[in-house]
Formats: sequence, C-alpha cells, structure tokens
Amino acid sequence: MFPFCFEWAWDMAHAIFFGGLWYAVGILGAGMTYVVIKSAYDTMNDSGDSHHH
Amino acid sequence: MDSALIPEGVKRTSFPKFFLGMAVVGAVVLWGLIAVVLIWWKGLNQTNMNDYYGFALWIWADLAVIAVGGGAFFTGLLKYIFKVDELKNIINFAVIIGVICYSSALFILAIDVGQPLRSWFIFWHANVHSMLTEVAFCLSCYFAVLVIEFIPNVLENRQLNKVSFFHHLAHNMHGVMAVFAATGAFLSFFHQGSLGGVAGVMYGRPFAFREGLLIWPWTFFLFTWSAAAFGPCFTLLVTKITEAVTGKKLVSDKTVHLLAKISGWMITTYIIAKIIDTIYWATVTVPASGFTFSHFFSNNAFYGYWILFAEIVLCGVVPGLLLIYKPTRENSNLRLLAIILGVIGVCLNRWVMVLQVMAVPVMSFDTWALYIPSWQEVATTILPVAYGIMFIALAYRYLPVFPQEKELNYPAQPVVEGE
Amino acid sequence: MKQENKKEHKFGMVIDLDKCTGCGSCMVSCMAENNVPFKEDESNKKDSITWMRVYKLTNGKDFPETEVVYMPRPCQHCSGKGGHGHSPCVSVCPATATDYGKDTGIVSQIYTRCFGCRYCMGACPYHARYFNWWDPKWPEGMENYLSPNVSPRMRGVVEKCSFCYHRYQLAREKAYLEEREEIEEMEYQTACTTACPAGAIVFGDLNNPEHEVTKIVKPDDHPDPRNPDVVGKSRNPKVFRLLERLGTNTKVYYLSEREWVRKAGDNYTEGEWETIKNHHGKTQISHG
Amino acid sequence: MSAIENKSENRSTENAGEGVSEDTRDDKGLGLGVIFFLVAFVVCFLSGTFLFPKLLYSKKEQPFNFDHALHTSEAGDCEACHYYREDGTYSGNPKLASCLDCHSEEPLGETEDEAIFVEEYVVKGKEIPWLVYSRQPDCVFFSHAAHTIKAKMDCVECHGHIGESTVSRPYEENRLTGYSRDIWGKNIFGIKKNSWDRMKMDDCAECHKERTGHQGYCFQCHK
Amino acid sequence: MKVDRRSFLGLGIGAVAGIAVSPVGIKLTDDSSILTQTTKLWPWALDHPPLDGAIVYENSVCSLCPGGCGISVRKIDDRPVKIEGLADYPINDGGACLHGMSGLQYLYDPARIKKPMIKKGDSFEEISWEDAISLVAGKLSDVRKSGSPEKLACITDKEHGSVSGLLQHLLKAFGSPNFYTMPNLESYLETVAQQIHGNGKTLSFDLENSDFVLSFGAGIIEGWGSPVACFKANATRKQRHAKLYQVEARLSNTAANANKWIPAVPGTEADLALAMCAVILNENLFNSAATANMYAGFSKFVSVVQTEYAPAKIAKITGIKEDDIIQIAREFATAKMPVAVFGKGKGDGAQSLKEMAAVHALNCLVGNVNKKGGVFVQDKAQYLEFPAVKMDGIASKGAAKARTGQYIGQMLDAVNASAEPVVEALIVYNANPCYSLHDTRRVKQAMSKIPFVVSISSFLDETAMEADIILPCHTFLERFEDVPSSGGFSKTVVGLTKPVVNPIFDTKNAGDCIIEIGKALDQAVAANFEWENYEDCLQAVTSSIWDSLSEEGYAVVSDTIPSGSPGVDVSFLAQNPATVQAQGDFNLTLIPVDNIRLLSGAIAASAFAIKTVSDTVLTKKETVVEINPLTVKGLKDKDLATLTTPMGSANVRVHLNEGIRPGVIGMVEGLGHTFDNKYVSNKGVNVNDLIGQVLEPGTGLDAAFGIKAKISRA
Repeated sequence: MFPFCFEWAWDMAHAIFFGGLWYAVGILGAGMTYVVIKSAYDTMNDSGDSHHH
Repeated sequence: MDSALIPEGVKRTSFPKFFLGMAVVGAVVLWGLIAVVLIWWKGLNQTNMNDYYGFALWIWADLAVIAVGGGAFFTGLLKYIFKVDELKNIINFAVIIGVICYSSALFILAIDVGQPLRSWFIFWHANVHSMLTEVAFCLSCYFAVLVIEFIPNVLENRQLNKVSFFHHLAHNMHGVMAVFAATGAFLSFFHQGSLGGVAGVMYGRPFAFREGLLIWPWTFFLFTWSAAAFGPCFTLLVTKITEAVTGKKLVSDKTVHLLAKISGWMITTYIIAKIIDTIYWATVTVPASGFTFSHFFSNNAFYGYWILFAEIVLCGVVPGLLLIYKPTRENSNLRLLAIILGVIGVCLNRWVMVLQVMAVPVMSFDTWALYIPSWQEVATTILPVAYGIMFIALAYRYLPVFPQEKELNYPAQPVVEGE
Repeated sequence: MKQENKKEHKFGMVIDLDKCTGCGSCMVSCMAENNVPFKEDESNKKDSITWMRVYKLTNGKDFPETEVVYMPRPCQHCSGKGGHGHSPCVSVCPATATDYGKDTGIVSQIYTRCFGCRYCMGACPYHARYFNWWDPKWPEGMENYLSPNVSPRMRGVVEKCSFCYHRYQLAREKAYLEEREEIEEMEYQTACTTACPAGAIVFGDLNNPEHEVTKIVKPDDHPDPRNPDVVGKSRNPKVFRLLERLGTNTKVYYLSEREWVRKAGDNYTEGEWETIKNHHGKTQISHG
Repeated sequence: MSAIENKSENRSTENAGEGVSEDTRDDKGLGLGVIFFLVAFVVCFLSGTFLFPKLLYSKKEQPFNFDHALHTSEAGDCEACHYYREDGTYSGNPKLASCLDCHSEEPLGETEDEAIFVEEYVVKGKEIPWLVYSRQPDCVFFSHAAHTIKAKMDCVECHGHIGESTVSRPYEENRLTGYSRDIWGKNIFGIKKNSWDRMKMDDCAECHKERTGHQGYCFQCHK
Repeated sequence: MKVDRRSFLGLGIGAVAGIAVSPVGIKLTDDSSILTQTTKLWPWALDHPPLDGAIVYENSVCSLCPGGCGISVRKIDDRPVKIEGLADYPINDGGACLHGMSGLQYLYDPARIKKPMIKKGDSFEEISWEDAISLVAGKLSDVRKSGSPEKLACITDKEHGSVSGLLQHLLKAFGSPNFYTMPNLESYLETVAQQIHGNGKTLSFDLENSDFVLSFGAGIIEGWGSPVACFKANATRKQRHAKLYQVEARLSNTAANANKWIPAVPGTEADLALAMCAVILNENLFNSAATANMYAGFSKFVSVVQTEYAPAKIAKITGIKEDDIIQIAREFATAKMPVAVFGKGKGDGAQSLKEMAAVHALNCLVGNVNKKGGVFVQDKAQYLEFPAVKMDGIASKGAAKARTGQYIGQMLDAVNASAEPVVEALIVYNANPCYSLHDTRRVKQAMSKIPFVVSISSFLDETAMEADIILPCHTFLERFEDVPSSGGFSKTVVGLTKPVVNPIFDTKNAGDCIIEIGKALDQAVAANFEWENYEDCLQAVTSSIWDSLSEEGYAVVSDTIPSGSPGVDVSFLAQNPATVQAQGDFNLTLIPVDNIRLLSGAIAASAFAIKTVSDTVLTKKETVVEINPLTVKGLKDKDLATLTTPMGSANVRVHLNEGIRPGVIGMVEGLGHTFDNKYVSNKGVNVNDLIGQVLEPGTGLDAAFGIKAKISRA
C-alpha cells in the first residue's frame, strides 16, 4: 500500500494500480478539505444570517 | 414526538406505528446479529461452506448487492457528469440505496473472512495483481464517495440544517458534487469490473474463465455494464416498494420513465454483449480446454440449462425489450415486471458466476458439489435487507429524500406541521 | 546472471500410479510431518484437511471389467501459464500470503499472513488448498508430538502442501555448515516420498538432468506448439499431468501404463483424445 | 457562533429532543475549546507515546543475571556455548548440560546469581527458563547457518553487543502478542539507529535486498 | 470559567487527535493482527508453539501389527515428533504403513489407561500397582489352590515373541494348557503346514521373486502378512514383469492392482483351487518330481479332484468361466516361479483349512516348494530359549488335562455352554476378542461368565471394558520387546522394539506385569520367574541373537531358501471335506472387507488413519457398504439401508460400485468401536456383530467367510 511495505515494488503494475488509487483518494481528500474549509469560511461570514436554501 | 425532525411540508406516519414497524424489522436485524456474533466467536464452521465452496452465499450476496447498488454510481454519473437534470428527483434515493448496498457489502466481507482482525492486510500487504485487492480498494473508496454524496442529504434534515456550518457544508458539497461523482464513477467502474474479474481470471476454472483485454477478462466489462444496466432497475424497484408502503407518489412518472428507458437500453446492449460472450465462450474457450458446453449444465436440476435461459432470455432479453419499447415501458405493470425480472437477472448472473463456478467439477474424476447454506448464513444474508429497510425508513422519515414529494402529494394545500 | 539461473531449482514429483496401492501412507506421513490437525468427524472430505489426498478413479466400466486406480494428489505447485510463476492461486491472493518461489518452483502459503478470503481455493481446480474451518485441537498431551519445523495453523486460514519446504531448509542448513553450494538429491525428499512403501513417488529437481524425476519425466521446456501456455510437457508417452491443457503447468507428474488412466488426467471432447494421446513434448532440446 | 445561537432560539419554539448545552452565551467558548483541545491533545499524545508502551509491555526479570562478558572471557567466543549442531541447525541457548561442562554443584563464583544457578537449576537438574530477547515468532524460520556461515555475518549485526554485557536487562513482553519487545523495536515509533534495534520482517527484507538483490520468497523465512 | 459544550468538544477532538498522532493506533492494529497469529487466541491454548531443539533419530521396531517394520523416530530433544520407516531395514527398507506412522497418536491416545484399574460395579477405579498385582496373584492363587489350575486361560495375539512366551511359561508353571491366540496368519500357516508337511513346520511365500502370484483373496496390498514387505514386493513385481492374479469377489486394492481380477463367488475359493488342480492333473502340467513326494492320499486326491472338481462343474459354482479356470491353471502351471497364496484379506480373519490346503495343493502340484519365487516350508523359527518349566504336582496334573477347546472360539463356546465356570480366570494381553471375533455378543457373554478377567492393555478397548482388573502396559514406543516378523515373509527377522520415550503414564511393560504376577504366586510358580525384570528376561531368552538384536536392532534368523523337498500329505483333501457354507438363508452374502487404512485386530486405527478413510467406506457415523448396482433394484447410491443377517441388523449407507460381484455386500472391518476416543469410536458398525461363527467340520476353525444377508432401504 505504501512504498515502505514489504510487497511494494517500483514497477508498472504498482504504478498503475496505486497511481490510480492515490489519485482518486487524493481528489476525494482534497475535495472534502476544500469543502470543509469553505463551509467554515462561509459560516464565519454570514453570522446571524440563517436561512435554509 | 419526533415531529421536529420530520421534513417540512410532508406527512409521516405516527411515531408509535413507525416504532412498531422498526421493532419488527429490528428483530430480524437482531437475529442476523446473533448469527454474526456466532460466526465471529466460533468461526466459519458456523456456515455450511467447505473446501469446495470457499465462496458461497455471502459472496453471491456481496456481488448481488453491489450489482444492484450500481444504480447509485450510474445515476450519479448521468446526473452530475452527463447533466441529465431530470434525475435530480431520484438521485438522493439512488445514493441512499447505494450506501445501504455498499455498507452491506463491506459488512458481509467482514464476516466472510476467516481472520477479521487481519483483514486490513488486504490493503497494507496488497497484491496488486489480485482482482480482490482491486475490489477491496475501490469498494471502500467508492463507499467513501457514497457517504460524501449522502452527507448533504443528511445535513438537509430540518434540525441539522439550522446549523449554519452544516447548511453551508451541504451547499458547498453540492457545488463540487460533480468531482466526487466523477471519482465515484471511476472507482465504481473498476470495482464493479474487478468483481467480474474475480471469476474471470480463474483460469483453473473453465466455467468462469474468460479471455479479455490486457489484464481484464471480458467478465470485467460485463459486470460493470450489467451493474449500470440493472442497478437503475433496482433503484426503480425500491422506489416502487417505498411508494407502495408509504402510499404516496414519490417520484414523477417522467423521471421514472427516463430512468427506465436508460436502463432498458443498457440492459439490451449488455445482453447482446453477454450473448456474444456466452457463444464465444461455449464455442471457443470451453472446447480449448477439453470441455463441452453441456458439461457445465446438464448434470443436475440445480444448474440445468434453465438457469442459463432464465439469466439471459427471461431476465435479460425480456426486461430489456420491455423497457426500450415505449408502450410497455410506460405501462406501470409491465414496467414493474421488467424491473423485477431485471433485478432477478443480475442476481442470477452473480449467482452463476460465484456458485456454479464452485459447483462444476474440473478434474475429470471430480464430482459436482452442491451446497445448502446454514441458518447463520441465511440470517446474515437477510440482515442487510432488514438493515436496508430500517435505513430507508429512517431516511424517508427524517430527510428530504424525494424533492417531488410535496408537489406530487400535497398540491396547493397549506403546509401542515407534523402531528 | 547466468550464474544465478543455474542455481534455480524446479522441484517436482512424478507418481507412478501403477505402483500406488492406495494405502494412504503418504497421507499420514504428510499429516504427521506437517502438524495437520484432525477432528471428530473427518468423513466429509470437503472439509477435511489432507494436504496429500488419494483419489480413487474408476474406468467407469461395468462388472467385471471395472478397473480402479489410486491417484495421490499433493499441491501441484503450478508454475502457471508459460511457466512464469503465475499459478492460479498465487496471482489471486489479495494479501500476498502465497507466492511462487522462483528459486525452487514451490508455491508457498504463509498462514500468519492469510486472512482467510479463500479466493485461492476457488481458483485452484485441484482442490489442493484447505481452509481451517475449525480451531485445531489436539487431545490432551498430544500437542507434544507437534513438530517445531512447521507452524501449526490457526483457524480461519488456508493451508496446503509445501513440498515439505522445511526439509529443504534443513538440508540447506547442513550444506551451509559443510560449506557446500548444493544439496544432494536424496538430502531433500518430501515426507510422502520417503514414506511411500511402494516407492511410487519420485521427487527431485526438474532442472537437474541427473535427478531421477527428470530422467522419468523428460520435461520439454519449450511451449507446446498446440498451446503456448503449456510448458514442461513430458516427453515420456506414459507421463501426464492433471488438467495440463488449462496451462497451470503443474510440477507433479503422473505415470501410468494404462491409457484410460492417462486420459482421466484431463478433459477431452469427443474423439479428441485419439488425436492428442500420442502427442508429447517432442520439441528438440536446443543447446545455446 | 450563529449556528448555536440559532439552535438555542429554535429550541425555545420547538421542544426538540436535541441535546443542546445549557449555556450558550459564552463568547470565549471557542478560546476555551482551543485550550481544552490543546491540553487533551498533548496529554493524549504524550501518554500514547510514553505511558502506552509501559502498559503494553510487561517487564520480566531473567531467572538470574547472566554475565556474558565474564563468560566470553572465561570460555572463549560465542561458539563455545552457542554452536552449530552437526546437522547444521543452531543450538541457540545452551542447555543445562552445556553449563555443566564447566560448572558443577560447587559454585564457581560468589555471586548471588551463581548461588541461584546452583541451587535452583544444577542441583534440581532443571533447565533454565531463559527469556530470549531475540526470539522470533513461530511462523519464522531463521537459519543461523545461512547468515553467519554462508553470508559470513557477524552476530552483532542482529544481536547487538549482548556478548559484551555484564547484566541481563529485563525481558519486555508484549502483553497482547507475547512477543519480545526487541522484535518491534525499542523505539515505539519503530525508529532504529542500529541494525539490531528492530527485527521485523521489513528489517530482514531490507538487508536481503541490499545483499542478495532480492528480498526473498515467502518460504525462505517462513514455515 | 464555565465548561461548556465547546470545551468538551475540544477535549474530545484533542484526545482523539492526540491518540491518533501517537503510535497507539498503528501499534494496536499491528499487535491485534499478531495476536491472531499466536497461539494465545486459540481455545486449546498452547502456551508455546512446538518447542525447538536438537533433532535426534532413534531406531526401533514397530509392533502395532505382525509386520515388524523398522522405524526411525524423529525426536526434538526428548520429544518424539515423527515416525518414519527405517532405511535399510530388512523388512521395510524405508517404507512405512500409515498405522506405524500414526504411532505417536497411540502414545497420547485419549483411550489410554493411565493407571491400573479395578472394576467396581459398572465403572473402573484406579488402584496402585502393588495392589493390582497382589490382587491378581491372590485370585490366581485361589484358582490354583482349588486344584483346577487349568481353569486359568490366556488369550493373546500371537504365539511367538517373548511376552507371549512368558504367558505360556506362566501357564505351564501354573498348570494350564489353555493358551489361546487370536486367529492370525502365522497360526494359519502353521496349521496348513502341519496338515500337509507335518508337525513343527510353517510356510512362507517368496513374493519378492515369484513371477506369477495367484492369490486367493490374500490382500497383498491390504495388510496381509508383513504389509510393507508386501507393498515392496508388489512394487518390484511391476519391474520384474511378474503377474498377479487375484481371486476375490470384490475389486480390492490388490485386485485393482493385479493383472487379472477373478471375481469368484465368495466361499468357493477352495472349489476353484481344486478345479485348477484338476486341470493341472488332467493336462499333465504337474511337476512329477514333486508329486512323487506326495506320499499320503495322492491317488485318492487325484480321483476326488478329477471327479468332483471338474472345471465345467466348478465354473457354475464359482461364477468363473470354465475356459478361464483352465487358462489360469495352465498359466500358473507353466510359469517359471509361480506361487499360490491363501489367507483372505489380511489373513487374520476366519479361514477354512480346506481352502488353504487346496490353494497350497496347487503349490505342491507344480513343484514350487522350497524354490526361489515359490513357497518355503521350514521349521518354525525358534530363537527363544526359555528355561525348562519347573512344575509341581498341581501344575503337572493341570497341564496334562485336555484344552477347553482347540481354538479360541470353541473355548468361549465351552464357557457359554457350561453352567459351571470352566474358566475361572482369564488373562488377555494385546488382543481384543470382544471386538475382533465373530458374533461379539457371544464373546462378551463368555467374558461376563468368567469370574475374573485380567486385561493387560494400553487402551481401554472393548475387551478391557469387560475385564475385572486392567493392568496398563506401555505402548510400543515405551517398551522393550522382541518382534518376530510375520508369516508370509520369506525371511525370518526378529526386530527389537526399544523405548524411544519415557512412559507417559503409570504403565508397565506387559512382560514385567507377567513376571511380577509370576513372582507373586506361590513358590512353585514363582520359582520359574527368577528374572529381575522383563529386560533381564528378554536378554536371557534371546541370548542366541541378543548381540545382533542389541547392536543392529534386529537379527535375521533365516533368509535362505530351505533345502530339501518336504513330504506332502494330501489325505485331508483326499477325503473331500465339505466346503463351509455361509450361515442363513437370505439371498445375498455379506462379506467382511479388509481395508489397509483400518485395523481390526488388537489395536484400533488411529485418528490419522480414520481420517484417511474414504467417504465411500465411512460417512459421518455410518458404515458404507459396497453393492453392485445389479444386486438390489431400487437402491441408490448413498441411500440409507437396513442390512439384516441372522445375527442382527444395522443401518448402513449404500455405495453402488461396479467393483463387486452382484449378490455380494462388502462391509469394511475395523469400524464400530465403542471405547472412549471420539476420533476413532462410535463410527459405523462392527462387521463382527453381524457375522456369526461357523465352525469348519473336522477342523474346528471358525471359517465363516461371510453370512447370508438382505438389504433394503431404511
């Protein structure tokens, strides 16, 4: 799973598999981080103003 | 009692009645959990699996719930990437069904392994050449995507949404949902496919083995395709059931017809591919290793030719045609028939690709192996169904799942608070 | 590099089915050697762990033309399509709990790594892999006979024949001490081989032309022209492998004078056997 | 803040069963929250790092103290006691019989340890239950011959300088797994400075890869 | 300061974050997986994995069966971990059978007797060795004092060997002629040799060299004779291109491995053999030099055979075609080194003297006696030199009395028949008559009628359960013993069993038990037991070969072809004795089937051996019987059926199998044990419960080859 794992090898198979995997995980992580930070920012900026949709 | 939590402008059944219903389903869940405890405590000897049937009911259930849960990824793909806006009316529910299916699948895997405390080895010590590794990674990542897709819906709960942060979070998540949906579609493609690959790569098992493209056997693509094709059938079926139980119309006919039409075309194209695959397999792959087609079907009633007919014609070609032909598609009875057949069809396909694979003898002197699951297996397989019912009931009661519910059921009526 | 290759072994076995009496010595020797547990009811052979299993084959003819042959079946230690080490079970293991030792040709199984998904069992057409459905339990005191050279297994993991790899390890330790590079043929023999009272099992290095097993099998290292996945086909017309046509490339060979026995080793469509039966590895050995 | 304010306002109009804290008008709450966060973080991190290992490992004393340095000076090198058997297997810790090659019921020294040795073991003919710091799990096959004879490695590379020690440090046993702490590593983060600081599979693989070009196949080290 | 929700939130998140950044998570995850790798989690909780140590090999001899194979016991320090065949041992040369290799399971067998036990009511209580020996001695003294010392009887597995010798020594000194052995191949060989070649002779077969083996049901690879030696002979047979023809109603492993399977109707083997004799005589294929040696009843034999056993007539009885009979007889007679072998199955079941003699007549006719690849007629191996027994008056009187019966079956019948106890005390060693003899109810009844039964046994088996006192003895891994090789092997080899492990329980060598009993009896008897202990005795009585025994681990007593051609007396056959018929009048015949993976004698199969048994022999707790699909219409494979014989009925599973003669039901021997070992007992039925004893007229041998039976769906 990680380069320091016993099974890890710097070969094509690992590059493709984990390349794809970490890419996907990265997008999800980055996306969520962005959304959470933005929401926190938005929350700070609209204090007192609460409406639903 | 819980009226404050119920979405605005809709009616829900009384709490005691709801509670009673939940208790009944809860009892089934409890039964399943007892079986789970037994299996974890005493081991897999609580099942009727054996060395011939290393993969049995659970793996079928796993593959089946993932296949029918494919509606989530496919609907998401259509809604967020291909911008089929009409589907916004059903996307929430598709995601909820997806979450149920995928959490069930992960749960089944957790009881299915012999050493649950070590199951993280599949990630940590991953063998990237194994289809199962691909399944495990993509499955868990895609489950994360589903949860992400579900969170905004949860946050739209009347009380939660009052929290400003949650309100913004839901809003912002909607904003970038296309990115998540795209990632989900990518992951889903691979894990649906690799589940097909699980069987297809077993070149020691001529019933399952398929040639393919690069490292992926044809079953890889067929599984993805069939999940996309039949998944929406299941979404529609569960919608129909929910409508029947609640006595309300929850999704407009227009949306239903659209999804049914898409599903119909997907099924039809899939089944053509499946028929080609079967013919190629029967005439080229199988004889090359010395088998005849009849070897795999003729021995016993359990796996007779009927199962092939049922899977491909009855539950494949028929629903496909019913759903692409407008008059039959828009006839609610025939449509219901088609989606039921479709769901059975994809489940049968998964059944065959797991259990028949194990049953067919390969060595010339070996014998057919049949198996009957133990009650523990049955209980744990029913558990996700009961859990799914509870999940849907809770979601339906407390979350604004169906955007059309108000307009379809309470036209021009003043909004009444829950009783 | 060439030096490296020279040291590669390919341990294999040939079992003379005409000599085999079906006595079961190999099974018990294996169980005793490898700490295989036993339970109260072992009559359900589908959940009974016997790394070495003796199958009984019949020619399917009516009385009194009936004939029977016994076929001992250890793990076949497949070298996979084209002999590259992608045996059916190894490539599917998600947690790398089994691998193909390119230095020995032996398929390993690491119990402490295995988490019991059983994919390998599904992938193996020989049913050579067994799952520990139960906790291994020995009657009081009997655990005293367990050998330290083979780990006892816990429930929930898969196990299988290892070609008594620990015996290879012990032989090598001795060779190290005596500062020898190589071990002798007889220094490493599996427990089933040494136990067989009929001498039906011959074990050795298929890469070593001096070894008896190689002399009997005469493996053809060139791909079978009819099926490029198949390598190591025997040039001996009496020798066959189980399910050879699938391209698993097993390293356990079988020997029989009887044609029906040889035919039972694989599947053939109608009439196919007649055209295939005399086809053996015939490619010339190329020197270079 | 607004969220909470909204909440409490709503609370007054609806009797929702949501657990909202009694006091919500404390604007310094966040600051306090941060302090609590930091304190909890530091406490938990430190206890996870320093207290946790103490709880996880039990310390066991050896049957009696063994002075390696003294013995090597008296008996010669390591091989005097830790030798190869004729079949190439490694003897590991010597049996009582080996000790009796030099020792007898007459104490050789005046230490308390010598007294324990004689009274408890020599006289009673009992094997000494040494706790082996470097004992690998049962699933491991380790060939001493392959390492010290074939690969000509030095004992110290794996065992450290135990041969020069004069006291037997306590044996630390993992309460969960029963394994010696020396396997997972002294350092709870698994950081190692010397080749002998940690003996996990990755450490074997690292050395194998370095010296043989291949980290090895499973059966090379597993049984 | 007010502690509010945010504080708690901060606290919680901080704690979680702190723990997350610390090594706790990764360490516990890792340790939990390692926990599942260690034995700690297993319910049977080995404190430690199997201990490592120095690998040592110790050689000994297996005495589980009469085979007498050399074994090499691998030990880790003092702990035996594996038994293997001993290379270069004259009998088995490295090979071993599955029972020998399971030997360590007997050492720790749950059914082992850990201390001497005495029966109190229906259960046993532990007593001390001193009490046990003095109690036995007291009871035996009473028998002797009563003036009828012959009322002490003894049952053991074999006649040969020093422990059996000690028992005979004890009986003689005591004054009883009633020494019995269980049916065994060795005694059958002697009976046949005695009948045909005269007293003191025995037979053996040179299977290793013969080029044509005609076996009348002898399970050459089913455990007949010295099993591993036979396996080896069979394996080399293939290389020598020697033939094996197997006469047997069922396609046994031997039949399957043979060049020809001759599925004669069970019980007609004697007829078939005599018909072949007729062919050989008719066609002048006999060896005239050999027939010249036939001094008694030869001409009568010739006329009986030619008139009564004409192949055409016998073909109808045996179900073997006339042409085949003639053809096989010709092949046999014209082979270079033919040998005809008798002793159905493992050779230790019921046998008919007529059948054995008829088969041996074939050997005598073709003149392969005392020739390479033939049959050897030699003197019984006498390597034991027991001191002459000093008998007092009581002893002389008792010993001179007639035996209670010729064979064990008759003795038990006599016990059952008489209202008065004809046997007052019985010592059973290394025999399980309550399990192994036909009609076990009859045996148990006799046991219960005998006032005092002493069992010298390692296991609480069916017979030990019937005993009044049990003296637990060492297993073969804990004791010294001389093991003469079995009959049927062309060489006579005596092996020395040596203790390879200290006794696990409070047991003694059976020899020591007997010596101690002897010493504890009155002076007249005790005077005959002056050895210090069994080891001392063993050394003394084997002094002629002791050097070789103790140094090599074995001694070859004879390994050459006996010289001369012994006289042949065929008068027994010339009287045309009646062929034994199966008891009952059902349509089918139930025959016992010997399976190499099971044991039916004194020792039960081990857990390992049971594990190897096919599911077409044992399914769950049911014996599976073999039936030809033509035998009973309507029975399907795996059906549950009721099998009924005149002796009773049992529920069995059916295995439809083309490899058995129609009309015959094959049921395996060695199942249906009832003692306390869940891995071995309460599985299937004991075939001996269903088969009754049939005494052969004139010989008194139990010759029940089977029994009439019916079977129907349960």
